[in-house]
Amino acid sequence: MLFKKPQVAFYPFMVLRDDYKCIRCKSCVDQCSFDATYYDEDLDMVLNRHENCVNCKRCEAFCPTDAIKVIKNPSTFHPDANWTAEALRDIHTQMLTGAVILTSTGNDKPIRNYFDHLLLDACQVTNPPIDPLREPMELKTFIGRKSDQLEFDEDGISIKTTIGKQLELEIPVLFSAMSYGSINLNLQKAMARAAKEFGTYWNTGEGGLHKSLREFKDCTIVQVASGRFGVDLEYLETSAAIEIKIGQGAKPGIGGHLPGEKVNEGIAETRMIPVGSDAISPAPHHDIYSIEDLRQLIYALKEATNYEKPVFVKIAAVHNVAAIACGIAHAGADAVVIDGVRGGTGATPKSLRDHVGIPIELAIAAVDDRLRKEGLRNEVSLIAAGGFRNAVDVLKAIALGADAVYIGTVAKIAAGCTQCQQCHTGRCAWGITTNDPKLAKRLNPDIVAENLYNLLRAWAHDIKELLGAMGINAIESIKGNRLRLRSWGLTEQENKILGVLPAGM
Amino acid sequence: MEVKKISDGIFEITCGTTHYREVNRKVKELVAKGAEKIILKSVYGQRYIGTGIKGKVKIEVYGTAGNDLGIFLYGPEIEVFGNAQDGVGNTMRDGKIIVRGHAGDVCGYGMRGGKVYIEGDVGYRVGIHMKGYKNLVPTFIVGGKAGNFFGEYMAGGILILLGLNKKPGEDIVGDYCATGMHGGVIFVRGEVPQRYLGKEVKVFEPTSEDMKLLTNELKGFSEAFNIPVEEILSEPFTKIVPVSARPYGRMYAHRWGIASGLIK
Amino acid sequence: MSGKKRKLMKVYPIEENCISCRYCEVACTMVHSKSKDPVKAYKLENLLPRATVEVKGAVSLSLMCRHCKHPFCFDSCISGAIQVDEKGQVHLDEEKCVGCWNCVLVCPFGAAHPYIREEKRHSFKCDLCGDRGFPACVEACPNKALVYDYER
Amino acid sequence: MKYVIVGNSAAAVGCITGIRKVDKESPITVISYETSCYSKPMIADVLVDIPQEKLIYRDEKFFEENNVELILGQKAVKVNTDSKAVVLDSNELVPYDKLLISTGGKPFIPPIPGIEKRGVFTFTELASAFAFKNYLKEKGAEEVVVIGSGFIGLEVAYFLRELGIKVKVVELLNRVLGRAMDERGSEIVESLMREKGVEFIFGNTVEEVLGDKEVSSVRLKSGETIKADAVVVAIGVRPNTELAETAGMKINQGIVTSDRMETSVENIYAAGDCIECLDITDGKRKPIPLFPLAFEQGFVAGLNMAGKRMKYLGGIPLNSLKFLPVPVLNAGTVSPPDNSYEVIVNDQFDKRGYYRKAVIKDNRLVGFVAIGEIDRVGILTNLIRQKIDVSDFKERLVSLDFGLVDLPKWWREEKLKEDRTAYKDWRAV
Amino acid sequence: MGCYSEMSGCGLAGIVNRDAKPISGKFIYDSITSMKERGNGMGAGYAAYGIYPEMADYYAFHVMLDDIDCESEVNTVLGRSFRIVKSEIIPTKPVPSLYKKTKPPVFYRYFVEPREDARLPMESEEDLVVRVVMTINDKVKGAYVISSGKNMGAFKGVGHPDEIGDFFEIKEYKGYIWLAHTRFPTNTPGWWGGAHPFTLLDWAIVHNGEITSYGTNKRYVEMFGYRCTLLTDTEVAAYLFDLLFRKHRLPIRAVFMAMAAPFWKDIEHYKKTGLDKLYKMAKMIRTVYAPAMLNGPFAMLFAFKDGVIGFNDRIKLRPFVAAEKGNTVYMASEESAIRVICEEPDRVWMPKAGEPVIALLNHCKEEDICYPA
Repeated sequence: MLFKKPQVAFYPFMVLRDDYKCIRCKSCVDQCSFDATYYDEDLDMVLNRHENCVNCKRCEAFCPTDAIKVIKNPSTFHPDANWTAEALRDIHTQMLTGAVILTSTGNDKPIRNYFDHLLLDACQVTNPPIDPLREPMELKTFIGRKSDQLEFDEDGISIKTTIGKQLELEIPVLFSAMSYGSINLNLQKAMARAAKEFGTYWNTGEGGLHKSLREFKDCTIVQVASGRFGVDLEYLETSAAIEIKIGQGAKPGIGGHLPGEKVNEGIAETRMIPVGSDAISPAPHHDIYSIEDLRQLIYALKEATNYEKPVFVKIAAVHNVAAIACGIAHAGADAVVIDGVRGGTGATPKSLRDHVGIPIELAIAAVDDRLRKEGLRNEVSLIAAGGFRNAVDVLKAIALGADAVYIGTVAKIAAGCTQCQQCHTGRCAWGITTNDPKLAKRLNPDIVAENLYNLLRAWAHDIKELLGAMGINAIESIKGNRLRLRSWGLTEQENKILGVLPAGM
Repeated sequence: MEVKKISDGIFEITCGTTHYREVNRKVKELVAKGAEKIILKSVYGQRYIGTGIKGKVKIEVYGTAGNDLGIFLYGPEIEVFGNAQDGVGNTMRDGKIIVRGHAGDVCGYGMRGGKVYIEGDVGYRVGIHMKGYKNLVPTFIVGGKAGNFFGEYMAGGILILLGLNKKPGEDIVGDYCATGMHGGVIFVRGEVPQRYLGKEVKVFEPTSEDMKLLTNELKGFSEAFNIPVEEILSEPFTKIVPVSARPYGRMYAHRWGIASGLIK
Repeated sequence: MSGKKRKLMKVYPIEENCISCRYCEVACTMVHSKSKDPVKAYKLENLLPRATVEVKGAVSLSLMCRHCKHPFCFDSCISGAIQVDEKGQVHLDEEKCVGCWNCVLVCPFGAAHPYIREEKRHSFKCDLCGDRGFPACVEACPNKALVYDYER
Repeated sequence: MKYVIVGNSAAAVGCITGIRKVDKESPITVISYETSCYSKPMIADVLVDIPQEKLIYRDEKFFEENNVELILGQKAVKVNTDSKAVVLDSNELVPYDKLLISTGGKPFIPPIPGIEKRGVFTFTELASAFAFKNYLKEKGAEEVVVIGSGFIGLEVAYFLRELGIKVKVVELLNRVLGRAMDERGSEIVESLMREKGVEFIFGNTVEEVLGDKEVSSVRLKSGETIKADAVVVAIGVRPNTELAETAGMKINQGIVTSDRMETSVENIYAAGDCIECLDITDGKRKPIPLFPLAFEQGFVAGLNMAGKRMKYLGGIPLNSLKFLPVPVLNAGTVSPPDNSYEVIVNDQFDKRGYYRKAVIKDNRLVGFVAIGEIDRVGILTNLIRQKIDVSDFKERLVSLDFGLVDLPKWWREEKLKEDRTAYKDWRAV
Repeated sequence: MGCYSEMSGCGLAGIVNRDAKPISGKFIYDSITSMKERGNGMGAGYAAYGIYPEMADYYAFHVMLDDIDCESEVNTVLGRSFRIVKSEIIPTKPVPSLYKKTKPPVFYRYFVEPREDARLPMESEEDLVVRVVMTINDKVKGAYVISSGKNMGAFKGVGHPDEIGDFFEIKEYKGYIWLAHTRFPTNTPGWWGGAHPFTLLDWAIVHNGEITSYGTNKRYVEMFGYRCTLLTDTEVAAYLFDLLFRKHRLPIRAVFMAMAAPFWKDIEHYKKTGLDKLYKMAKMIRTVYAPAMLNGPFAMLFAFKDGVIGFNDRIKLRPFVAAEKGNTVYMASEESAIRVICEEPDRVWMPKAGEPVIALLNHCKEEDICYPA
């Protein structure tokens, strides 16, 4: 630890190496993007700088002889429930730099996960379960503004009512917004391909749409965020839907900075900024300081695209989310996207990630309730995002009242992510949240597209199995069907917010 | 709403208080039919004029143009005979907007191409987050004065403030000018009080190279409002450029950065 | 070398996908070992990989014998250890090789390697995994950076 | 069509291979005074009892498969261009439609008094190698003088040490491998040889071979006399153009050929050590008696003889010392003749046991030396051959991990993806 | 909800004739209706001054009744403190589109005179009125006081400004000050009382934006006995204004300096430039009235019998335009809303952040309309 700040010695992880099994292939040295592994020619040994290790597990995965294990540093600070290692290290970081601590991925604090406290129903005796393997099971979902009733012409068959453009989903799961820049083109490509193949949608995020992805027009949701990166008429037209991003679950209320060193030629071109320049997304849209301004932008987008694209508005689930969602519905959005406190990100101040926002389960329940109370539920689709881990979470979210679910972290994990929380460094060893050409190519879009497709397929089967057990053969019959949910271990107040009965009732 | 054909390719629409959606639909319809010039008369705040149209067409606006004039503009030329409200040239890509009057807040937000010339004053937050890539460079010229947050977050492009109507003792620009600026260039005719400038920028005297650029950019403005370039250039200019393309590089830190020695 | 039409399959590296993990190298060494164990192959049997992973910044690729249509190594082999079969596959008979290193000296891909350890001196190179039927490197590659395909 | 090849070494085999690429039917006749197709660069290995089969370059099966008639043990003495026939020493006539002369080289024997004495040997034929070995055995030789410290000289000296015989190498220059190797390379090789026990006498030469009928000692130019139970003359080979002369073709230092390996006489081609070959590193035509080049020339000649038009675009002088414990390779120009060359050196020999050096002229690699670590130096050879601009990665040329990744991407793509590995793709400059 | 303010975005308009000449409601109607786009049809309202010239001496109570049956209860409460001079149903015209959204309540107006004996010790007349207003709002179920000033009134409800204007027949009224509001509530219980303007005594206030400091401000005014029952930003702003202007008797410029306080940087600048008094005042105000500072985006119009004051938040996050022609001053969210009723104003300007536009009647002060910072 020579020439280093003493606090650096208290590193969180370390690399164990079975030197007998080490064949000096140096794969780990090459794979480590955090400069934690090196080969010493004189010693003919592979050595580690433990303080640099972030537990991304890349070396572990790529050691051909299984000689490496990354472990938590067994040396601890004095065990203290209050002054935890995290608290201490955060102080070290801030006292050494005078800066805000940056981190990434989703909230890692043990905020109650209500999905884990919800249980699904199944049919017994009084009505039959359905076998999804043989019998029809429909997951088709439409996202978009619908009308409350249909008006017929006198002929009794022609319908006079017109409804807004709808997105047709084969599974109520979409790929969440992750911008080109925060992730690389390869993952976007993979998501676009998987989405196209499966019949769902992916989202560009706020970094624009790279020209190579234009072919995926029909399964692309383009995002318009405060930085307006890559936004022009052509971009808006090359889409199935447009999403205005107001906020994000991992960092409600702040914008984003894509550091200049990450802005390479491809990103610069796509975002329409110079190479090497910071790509700063301001906290607000500077043309939206109030709800009527949002309406102004929604209609600007509709005007620009001749009312042909549904416009989504994405917000972070914050305290007053229900009211805001209603306002968004009033403002003319075709879908409201709410992103819960567990939503992921490529970079955010730690304090925001961990302490701002509310869990998505409560937000879904509150928003769905309020929209129904206001008679707006048909006017607007509700997409939930932030912290979905599996098909069961998806189904529970739909039962609580969501129409569909955005998955981002899941897609990343399917692409190899080990949640080491280093996205913001741009050094992602798995080639996901980096645009370093050496690292980015670790993510092969061919492979990942297939993985993502498999994942969607598995989830679809999973949802079908669960629906079948409940005797439901179409996803719409579980939408907002909170009667098929029961909770355990929740307070009365929580049950009330979620609108579910405790198990046994 | 009343539509009149003036001559081949030229139409006149009297808007009154007709909803913008109808006006804009009519405009698009006429453009699709090959209109080259559309004159909008009696405009009372109709929004989004000129959006959703690709290609060269001229739109003249008489009255008060509504919010988001020329949002996402992609080619057309808009000339306003009167004042414009907020959001002129919002997220504009290509084309030209001339306003013969003043304009409101948040004009030129996220603009990435084309030209905007405002004859009079502009409100707050003008030229926020303008950007530029290679030869896609937006130019926003204000003939009058500007409010606070002028050129905030600017990432590229050229923002020019002339203050031609400035009275002695008046400030040409408001506070927090160019805060967070990390690209592009701002030229101000006259001086900007140091206390109004963000700490992310530095002030320079324009070089001869700059003057060439300025003269070139001012040509269009000078033609539009019939003010000789020499007259505009008769006073010295201040050039405002960002200190770094990474204004917030030291705002954030992380453990790995310290451990790796990346953050000193 | 007869003139039958070549219907050769060989391993193509794809630079864009190569992540320099060296799985190809280790897999190669392993399948060419007696023990079929990577650690023993390296440590006890002293074997070396026939594929070479080259890395330079972001660019990396795995290189092995290209089984050229007209191989330099074949021209230069003084012992007749290098032969081309009717499919076009280039074989190096390690027993016959006398270790003159001419093939090492002329191979434009650097795919013929010298083996100089203890008493053994001979060249060696990719044999497309001979009897194994499918190249181990291709099978091991985790990122589809190696493709076993017909000659183009 | 009847093909006749005189000589039975690399060029001949190359020629057979070339012909058979195009013409699978027509008969081929090979005439050689030797009795087998062995590998010339390996004859010194005879001293250390290399197994007989390892010496064989192409066995009988090869000739059978390729439908080649072998006339062995008979020497072609004349070419009758009018009747298009080769005259053997048995006066037999071998008619040809296309003839390849690949008569190789003959050892250069300096005019030294006593050089004809028994016990003086050269090393270009298997027979003489065996004879030398037998002579050593017969005489129970203890000390041998080797004249010349070229590749053959050093190899013989090295193997003699293996046999426990004291060896003194007499060299006119002041270092070993004077013409082929740079100074540092020579130094390394010399130290390796000395480790083995070989003694060197530099700046000196043998003025007279002493002894009755058989060699007993030699007298050096310096006046010194050293004991020698046998003498090996290894100061190079010269093109063997005896047969060619009878055909009346143009000959300079060696047989003059066109790019297609045609001699000045119609239907007669020549290849191998007997010709003048284009050295692509300096653009000059000169005899380069090297095995790989002979094969290539033979191959091109074969193609052209069978009617496929193909150019030979020249060769690079390249050498490999195979007998030393550490491999020593070099190619092209290794000692820059003037200061228009740039030299990049990576000398880690003392520390890590390797030495690399690259010589660059006009941003093109023209030569290199690699000692110790030699893996993948073929890439460098190829840079010389293809004259690729190396200015962007000069410094990398001498590093051990230099590879294709250092080369321009388009080049890699062309060679790897598009599979441009045919003869013309590589040789075309 | 509970402790959160209800958020809304909006459009606003105001007209003052500084000569106190009556202006037809048609103008304000046209002006606010041209900004329909800024609202979502879930709330609109008007406030007018000088509409009851004959009853100018009496407090005019506009009371919204969910049910006509509540009237007697209101009558009783009012009667306890006032002498009711006149009471009538406010005339309305049926507007079919309104009924699609909600069932309009009944509006009553009472012209009343305070009973001397009803006043509590130390209670001013105004305090009495405020107390009664609070009582009705709080205690009488289904009844809400919409306005309670003299010679003024508020008209508001759930609908677009044209619908509400038509409903109350706004065009038929004549006043020298007009305020109008079109509302974009993010969620609305469909309650007519939630619409703006908000009034108290003869204050009327319309507001566009959201006050992010609502919680702080609310708890602050509650310390002084106000009860925030409507949970709107506008309400708290009105109470603040009442507190600072009426109760604490701060000069107008001080009131606005408290509510849209200058930045410390600017305060330091006053000192540097020798404006010592201003420096001290600004510093003291920020120190003492810190909880009165309104944060977040807003534009507001305050009206009272003597004029209208418009102002903006500290960094001008909401649009606000002013114009004058002759002795008439116009203020609105969009310039077009002014142009619709005044084609060629003498002057149109965009006020600076936090800088109030004070348009007082000519007889009030010999001060310029626009207050220079």
